[in-house]
Amino acid sequence: MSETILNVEGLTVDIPLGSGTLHAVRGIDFALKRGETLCIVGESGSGKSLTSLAVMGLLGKRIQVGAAKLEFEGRDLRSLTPRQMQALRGDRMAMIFQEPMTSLNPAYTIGDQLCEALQLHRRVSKAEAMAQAADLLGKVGITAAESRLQQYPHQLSGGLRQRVMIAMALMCEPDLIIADEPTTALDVTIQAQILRLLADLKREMNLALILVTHDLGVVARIADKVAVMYAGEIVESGTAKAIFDAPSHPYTRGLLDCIPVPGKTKPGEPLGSIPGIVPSLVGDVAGCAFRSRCALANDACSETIPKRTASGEHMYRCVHETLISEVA
Amino acid sequence: MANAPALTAETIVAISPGAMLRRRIFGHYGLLFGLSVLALVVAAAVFAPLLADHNPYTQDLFARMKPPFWMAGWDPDHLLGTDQLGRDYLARLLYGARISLLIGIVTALISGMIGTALGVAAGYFGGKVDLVVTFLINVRLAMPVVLVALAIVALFGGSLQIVILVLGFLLWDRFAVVMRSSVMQIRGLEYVNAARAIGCSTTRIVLSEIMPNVVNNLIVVMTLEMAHAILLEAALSFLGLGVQPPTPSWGLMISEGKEMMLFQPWLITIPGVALFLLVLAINLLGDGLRDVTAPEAKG
Amino acid sequence: MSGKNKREAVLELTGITKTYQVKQGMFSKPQPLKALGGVSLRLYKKDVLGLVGESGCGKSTLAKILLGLENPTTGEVLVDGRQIGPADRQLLARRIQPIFQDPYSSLNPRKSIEEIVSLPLVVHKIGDSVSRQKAVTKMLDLVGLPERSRRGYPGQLSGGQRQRVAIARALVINPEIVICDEPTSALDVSIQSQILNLLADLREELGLTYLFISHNLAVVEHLATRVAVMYLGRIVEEAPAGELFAGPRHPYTKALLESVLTPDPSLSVPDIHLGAQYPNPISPPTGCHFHPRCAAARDVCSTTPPPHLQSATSQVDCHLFRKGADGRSLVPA
Amino acid sequence: MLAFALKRLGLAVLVTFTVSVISFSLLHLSGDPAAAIAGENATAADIAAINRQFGFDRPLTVQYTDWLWKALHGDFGESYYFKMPVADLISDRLSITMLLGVCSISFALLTAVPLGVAAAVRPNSLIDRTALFLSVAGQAMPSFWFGLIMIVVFSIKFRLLPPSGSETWRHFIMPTVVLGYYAMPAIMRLTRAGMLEVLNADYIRTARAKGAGAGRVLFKHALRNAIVPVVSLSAVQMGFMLGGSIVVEAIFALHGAGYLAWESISRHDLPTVQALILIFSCFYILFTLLSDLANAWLDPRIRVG
Amino acid sequence: ANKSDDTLHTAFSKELESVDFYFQSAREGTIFARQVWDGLVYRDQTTGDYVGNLASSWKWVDETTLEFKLREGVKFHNGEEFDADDVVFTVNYVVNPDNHVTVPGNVNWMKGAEKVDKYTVRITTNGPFPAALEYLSGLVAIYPNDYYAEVGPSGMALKPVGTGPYRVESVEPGKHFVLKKFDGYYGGPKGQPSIGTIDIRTIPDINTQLAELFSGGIDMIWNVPADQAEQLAAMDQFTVANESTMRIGYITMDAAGRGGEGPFAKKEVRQAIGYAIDRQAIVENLLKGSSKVVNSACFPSQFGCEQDVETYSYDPAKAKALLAEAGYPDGLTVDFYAYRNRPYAEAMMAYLADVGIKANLNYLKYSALRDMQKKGSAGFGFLTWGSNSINDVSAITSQFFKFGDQDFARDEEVKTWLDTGDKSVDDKVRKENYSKALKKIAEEAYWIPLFSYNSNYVFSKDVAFTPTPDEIVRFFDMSWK
Ligand SMILES: Nc1ncnc2c1ncn2[C@@H]1O[C@H](COP(=O)(O)OP(=O)(O)OP(=O)(O)O)[C@@H](O)[C@H]1O
Ligand SMILES: Nc1ncnc2c1ncn2[C@@H]1O[C@H](COP(=O)(O)OP(=O)(O)OP(=O)(O)O)[C@@H](O)[C@H]1O
Ligand SMILES: [Mg+2]
Ligand SMILES: [Mg+2]
Repeated sequence: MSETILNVEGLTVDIPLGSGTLHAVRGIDFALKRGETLCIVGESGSGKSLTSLAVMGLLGKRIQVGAAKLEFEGRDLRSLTPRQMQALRGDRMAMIFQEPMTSLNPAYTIGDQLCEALQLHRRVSKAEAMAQAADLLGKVGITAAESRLQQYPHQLSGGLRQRVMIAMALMCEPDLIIADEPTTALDVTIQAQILRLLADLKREMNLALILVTHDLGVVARIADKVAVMYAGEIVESGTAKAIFDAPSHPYTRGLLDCIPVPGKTKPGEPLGSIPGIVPSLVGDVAGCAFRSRCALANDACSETIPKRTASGEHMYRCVHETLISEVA
Repeated sequence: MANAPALTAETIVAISPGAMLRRRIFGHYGLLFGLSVLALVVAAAVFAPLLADHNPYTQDLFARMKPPFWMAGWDPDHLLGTDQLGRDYLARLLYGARISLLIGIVTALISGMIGTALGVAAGYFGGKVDLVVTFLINVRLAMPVVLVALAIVALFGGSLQIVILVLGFLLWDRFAVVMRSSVMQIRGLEYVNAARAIGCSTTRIVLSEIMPNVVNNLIVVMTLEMAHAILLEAALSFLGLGVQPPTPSWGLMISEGKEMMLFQPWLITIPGVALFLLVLAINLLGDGLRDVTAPEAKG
Repeated sequence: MSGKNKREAVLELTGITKTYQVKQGMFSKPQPLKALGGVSLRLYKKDVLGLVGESGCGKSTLAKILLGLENPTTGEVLVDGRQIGPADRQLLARRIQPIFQDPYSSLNPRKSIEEIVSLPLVVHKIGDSVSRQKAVTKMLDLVGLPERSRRGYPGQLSGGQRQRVAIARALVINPEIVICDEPTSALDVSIQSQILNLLADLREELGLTYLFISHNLAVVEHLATRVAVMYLGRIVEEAPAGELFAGPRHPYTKALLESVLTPDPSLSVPDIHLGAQYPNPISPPTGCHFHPRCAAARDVCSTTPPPHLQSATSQVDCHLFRKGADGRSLVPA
Repeated sequence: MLAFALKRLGLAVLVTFTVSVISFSLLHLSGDPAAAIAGENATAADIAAINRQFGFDRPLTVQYTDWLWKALHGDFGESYYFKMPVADLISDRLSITMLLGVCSISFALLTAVPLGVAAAVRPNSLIDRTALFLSVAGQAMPSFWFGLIMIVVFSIKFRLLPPSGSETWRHFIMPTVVLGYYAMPAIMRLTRAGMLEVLNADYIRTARAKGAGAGRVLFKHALRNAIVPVVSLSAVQMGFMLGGSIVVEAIFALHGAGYLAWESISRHDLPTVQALILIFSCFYILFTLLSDLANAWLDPRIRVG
Repeated sequence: ANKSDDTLHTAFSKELESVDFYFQSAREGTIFARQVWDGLVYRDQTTGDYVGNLASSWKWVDETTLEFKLREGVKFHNGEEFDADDVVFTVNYVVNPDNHVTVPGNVNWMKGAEKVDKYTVRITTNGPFPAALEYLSGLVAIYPNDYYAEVGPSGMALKPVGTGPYRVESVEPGKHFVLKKFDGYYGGPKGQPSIGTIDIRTIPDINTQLAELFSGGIDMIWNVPADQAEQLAAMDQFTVANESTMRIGYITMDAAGRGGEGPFAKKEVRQAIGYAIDRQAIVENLLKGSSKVVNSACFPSQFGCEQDVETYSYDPAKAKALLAEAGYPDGLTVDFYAYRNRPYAEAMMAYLADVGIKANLNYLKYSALRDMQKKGSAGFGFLTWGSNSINDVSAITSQFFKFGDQDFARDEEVKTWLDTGDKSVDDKVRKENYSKALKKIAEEAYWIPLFSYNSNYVFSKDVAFTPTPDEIVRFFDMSWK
């Protein structure tokens, strides 16, 4: 239970652009144990997807990934050859994407695509693979699995496709699943079902789960640990309870104020808001990226920002120490 | 707020679309090459009377097929030599630029108008109109162009006007196809719905909401069809059913020179290379324009 | 229906249906798809009617019909009790304006912000160029955009700013009704809250009436005064916001409410007792469209369409209810 | 499915019918073909006799209906020039053109598709630039000029290939290359564009996330989807090629249908020209139909509703 | 493919519509026919005399009846024996209008033929026809009656059978013909053939023909344009032979105003055109070879071709003066039609432009041009006529000055003279009348005759061949060196 599956330190992702280098992910750390759910939350463009793709080794050659430490089950991913990495992908670590509509190959049946995931890594016959696929489809709540295997993606609804994606990720019984906004494109009712399914499966199979999302509601309900990303950095991280009960970074606090919460926010009352937009990360970036939108910003914010500990594992990056009470 | 400069470049991006486009154009070598060659040809066409010191129609039967300057026995009076009737090849080449450009431009305009009208109507109105236009496009595509062009030219006798008209009335299909699909695409966008909800008339929506957004596609197709028309005219001339002599069309020059190509290869090489370069330039320009105006190139 | 506090319905829909002919594969025949199956709704002055429902249930279709972008197959649209025909497009446009979901495709990229915002004035021939400029300035100020952005182009704006431009364009001719089709679902929460605040302020300031379409119940609860819940082309429940959130009647409304994930770490993911499959609108289920997914379904649900039940303030279409003895309340059947 | 096929067929028939009406009226506008039949040394009396013999003095509509009725029975009349049934004449020539067309499209596909894939895999690389240059240059190269140059180089300079005729497979090499080169750029570009798009598609990322290798991703997952529009384009190109083979057939003295058509036009051999235009359009339509079927096989979204 | 396997490879530049001689109209067809069939008489190219071919002797029975004694022991390629029945059948078949031969004018001067005995036939003509022997020598090939009756023109087009020096091995219509030496050939004036196989392909493009020649795929081509022939001669790799042909070029003008009253109704304008064009320069620089300027409206060697006629030598000043006189001091603009030798037409246009006549070229296919002329338009143009290689002036004047559709002069007097000449069997009467007609034609400048054509024959050094002025390639005269 306490075995650390993934350990990331100082992960950076740099994208060379015509006008300079985009420092899309700027030195982030996180670690994950078996059976844990880590939620990475942040606004659009904050680098969540790049982080997960970097871990999977799915970023193109053009994009530079750097890390002080990038360990998966004790193996240093940085030293693996592309072929070794390929053997790991889909087998020990699997990924689920945001768009169930476009994430399945329209030219092949569900069955073919599920089997492929298994046959790429295990010497099994097609029939065995099919059996496994049918079994897993049942597990993710798809009835009449046998006939579904013969169908093509376009014949399924979004919710079903996302279940297929989950089943595909589970084909080799991986240790880590990274789900990049798996429910964003789905209806609320389906979203709840899928999240529930993921949570159940994680528990059942004792997986490590990284869930990328921008929905704080989702985070609160499912996460063990939370990492709040802003402009390529983790500005605050900790257990879900700590983050939601005592948000310490001005950005996290801002975010929580923004969302109307039934029962809590009064209908008609103005919501909190964060003015401005995310700054460009092209070229050298110094200081706190949030300071252009932060009500508390001062000169110190353009200096190096210290990493502070609020309590236990709860960390945040800010020049201000425990502002919580003052600002409120 | 004391923010480092790197972080203040935000909210409203400083760079204007015009400047962006300019930057992209100057970074696109193909486009630059195409543009400069085309500019050269246009200059040659416009200033042909100044650049050529011979009349392209004056023949001298006693000075036939003089070689160009890089070959032995060339005549300083005729830099690019003379043709089978002793006409100055440089003069013909320069005046020929006018013909090729004229054919390209007018054909593209005629077919562009037909194709755009049909394509926009089909794309915007959809339904029955679309069915009819699609049918017309199918009929047009099912007609073998070269054959039909040959038949018509054979029927009316070749002349510049007829070649242009025939090509103009045959080459509209790509315009229609491209316009149809791009208008359909734009039509589904919400700003068109917004314009309709505002109460804009159909004309206004088509002209001021849709057209500006498909005009780049139109220009790209236009350049490609220009090149296509120039090549087709050359092919028709090659088959003896194009522009009529003594018009100095490049296609015709190749066709006239081809008889001697095994012995005096430069007779077809010179207009051939000119034709190749012009068409290449127009194609590169078209491709370049597509690249720099493509939405995915933005940002 | 005439409530006791006689409020005027600025917009009324009666029995609107909309059928599309859709082709599935290339080789199949077009089949009728009933996007709307008889929708009757009223929009009262200064109300915010929230319309929620799953993807594909017909929300946008309804919005399009109200905006005159589509013609209903059957049914009527009444504005101030007067029927609206295709000829009244201009008139309709002056009173009803849209704000769309996608801020990226809702602005013409080739036009400057000024041109976009002043377009309605130009089309309706309101004022001269000077007064139009003034109106644009005023609108930009109202929606919180800097004056200098008027010469900018949509490509230079962020999503939130674009949505502000769209709002400015919708409001510049002083419409009474604004149809907001998921105006914030493409935006980040930090931007969403700004837009929601703006919409609320403008409503106060200008006395606007909104039809607010969303699938985010939290947002709807925050903004709406009345809520209509749509399922597969039909309104299954409609009630004042407070009433609906406090006591949802229809099982589908209940499921929707249950699936709202509040940021409360002490709760876990709810277990929604709802079938996973959203039905195919081309061949909808018999009886009550919702019965295959309904945990409380009875035999009658699969055979007979549910009754249309109205109380003083709300309506619901469900076999699980019946009219109360007083004829004005609804009680479980 | 059957209803669809019938509708599709009906449309095809309507298209060919329209094409035939257009071509018939166009051709018959060219006036009296009798002079053409009579030849260079004919007298006025000869011509008058021919006019009567072939019924050119009848109204156009009558001539058309007559022609259509016979054509529906497989009788395209007799060639004015060769004095033999057009159907026989064409079936003989068509085989050469078809062979040339098939060779050319295969050549085009076999070169353009791999090039397009390679270019898409490494955008802006040397391969991509070369392929792009080849395609732009190809589009700018007049095919008659290209053919002539091929002859100069391969037949005269190196004496590798016969410059004309259709006796052996070696005779088909140059015509195939010249004609195929004409279709190559478009196919190459479409393959490249399609691959670029498909390679950015989410399901490609899915395949890679599964641990599929580069080759598998490329050929099993990407190409299968990217090739769908290429199939349609190839059909269109193939149709164009048959019609556009005139120049190539003239240069390489291949006595195919394209060359026959051209000669027939100048000979005012109307039954042959009409039949050829009709047959070319039928082929075009046939190819597009076939490509639709191929696409339905490739793309289940089309196949199963 | 050459001397080593005794096969001569050559090319036609035109698709032959049929190899049945009577159902085609091309020069290539005539060439083909000469190898495969024989006529009754044969004209010796060197002496110009008529000698017996399938006939051994003949005599005029009366003005309209010719009697032939036939050669005995001649066999057709299929073994059928040649006799009077074959002649009777062939003549009666081709003169029957129901059989629609392609060029009726070639044969419809005959009324029919009748058998006198197995080896004697009589051919009757429709009125006196002095050129009968010339026509018989070139335009009437004798077919095997049994075979032709059985297979008809279409069969003959696929499997031709004749008595000639070569038999047909294979025919791919319009594309490819293979001839084999006929071992049973009786000889006659054509003599026994020497080369074993003649392989003829149709290659339309002169460049392709040349390419084949260079790459050794072909041993012989003809009708090679002058410039290319000059270059080839300089290369010393092939034999280039030049021979004049009976084809002449001319400018026709609408003197009769068939296309409406125009400038050409004025004699001065017509003459001005004659003076404006430097025909000598065109001949020297463009046609070259054995081409000559012609002044009379016929080919000089043709019987009755009067040479002593008004000539128009190059004199642009005079042309301008004449134009001014005619009321066109500032020149005029006209449509100019042509169908072959575009450079020649262009050269003429340039000369015309020099004297102020702006000629707009309409370059049409022959058929289209003929079509227009039939309707009376296209009255001003550069055309040519080859007289079907008939060495008699009637072969050209009948076509152009006897009120046919190509007659834009419509001169009654000329027509009367020509009719008299055509109908007479007295050579003196004929000469006299043709002379009058041709003189008037020249004097009135109804036509501007331009030049005679020539043909260049290019063949490999292995081949021995002497071309003849009738533009007919005789493979049976060729041999390997
Ligand atoms: N291939 C790429 N080329 C250039 N820029 C990229 C690329 N991929 C991502 N980016 C940029 O990197 C930044 C981070 O992207 P990322 O996809 O990780 O964001 P995200 O947090 O997942 O956002 P979202 O919620 O929208 O998915 C963004 O600004 C994005 O524009
Ligand atoms: N133009 C059209 N042609 C055919 N079918 C259509 C058309 N527009 C909408 N539909 C169908 O009508 C149904 C209702 O669509 P609508 O867009 O109104 O749904 P929605 O509730 O707005 O969904 P979302 O939340 O995804 O926007 C859907 O099944 C849709 O596929
Ligand atoms: Mg992402
Ligand atoms: Mg919608």
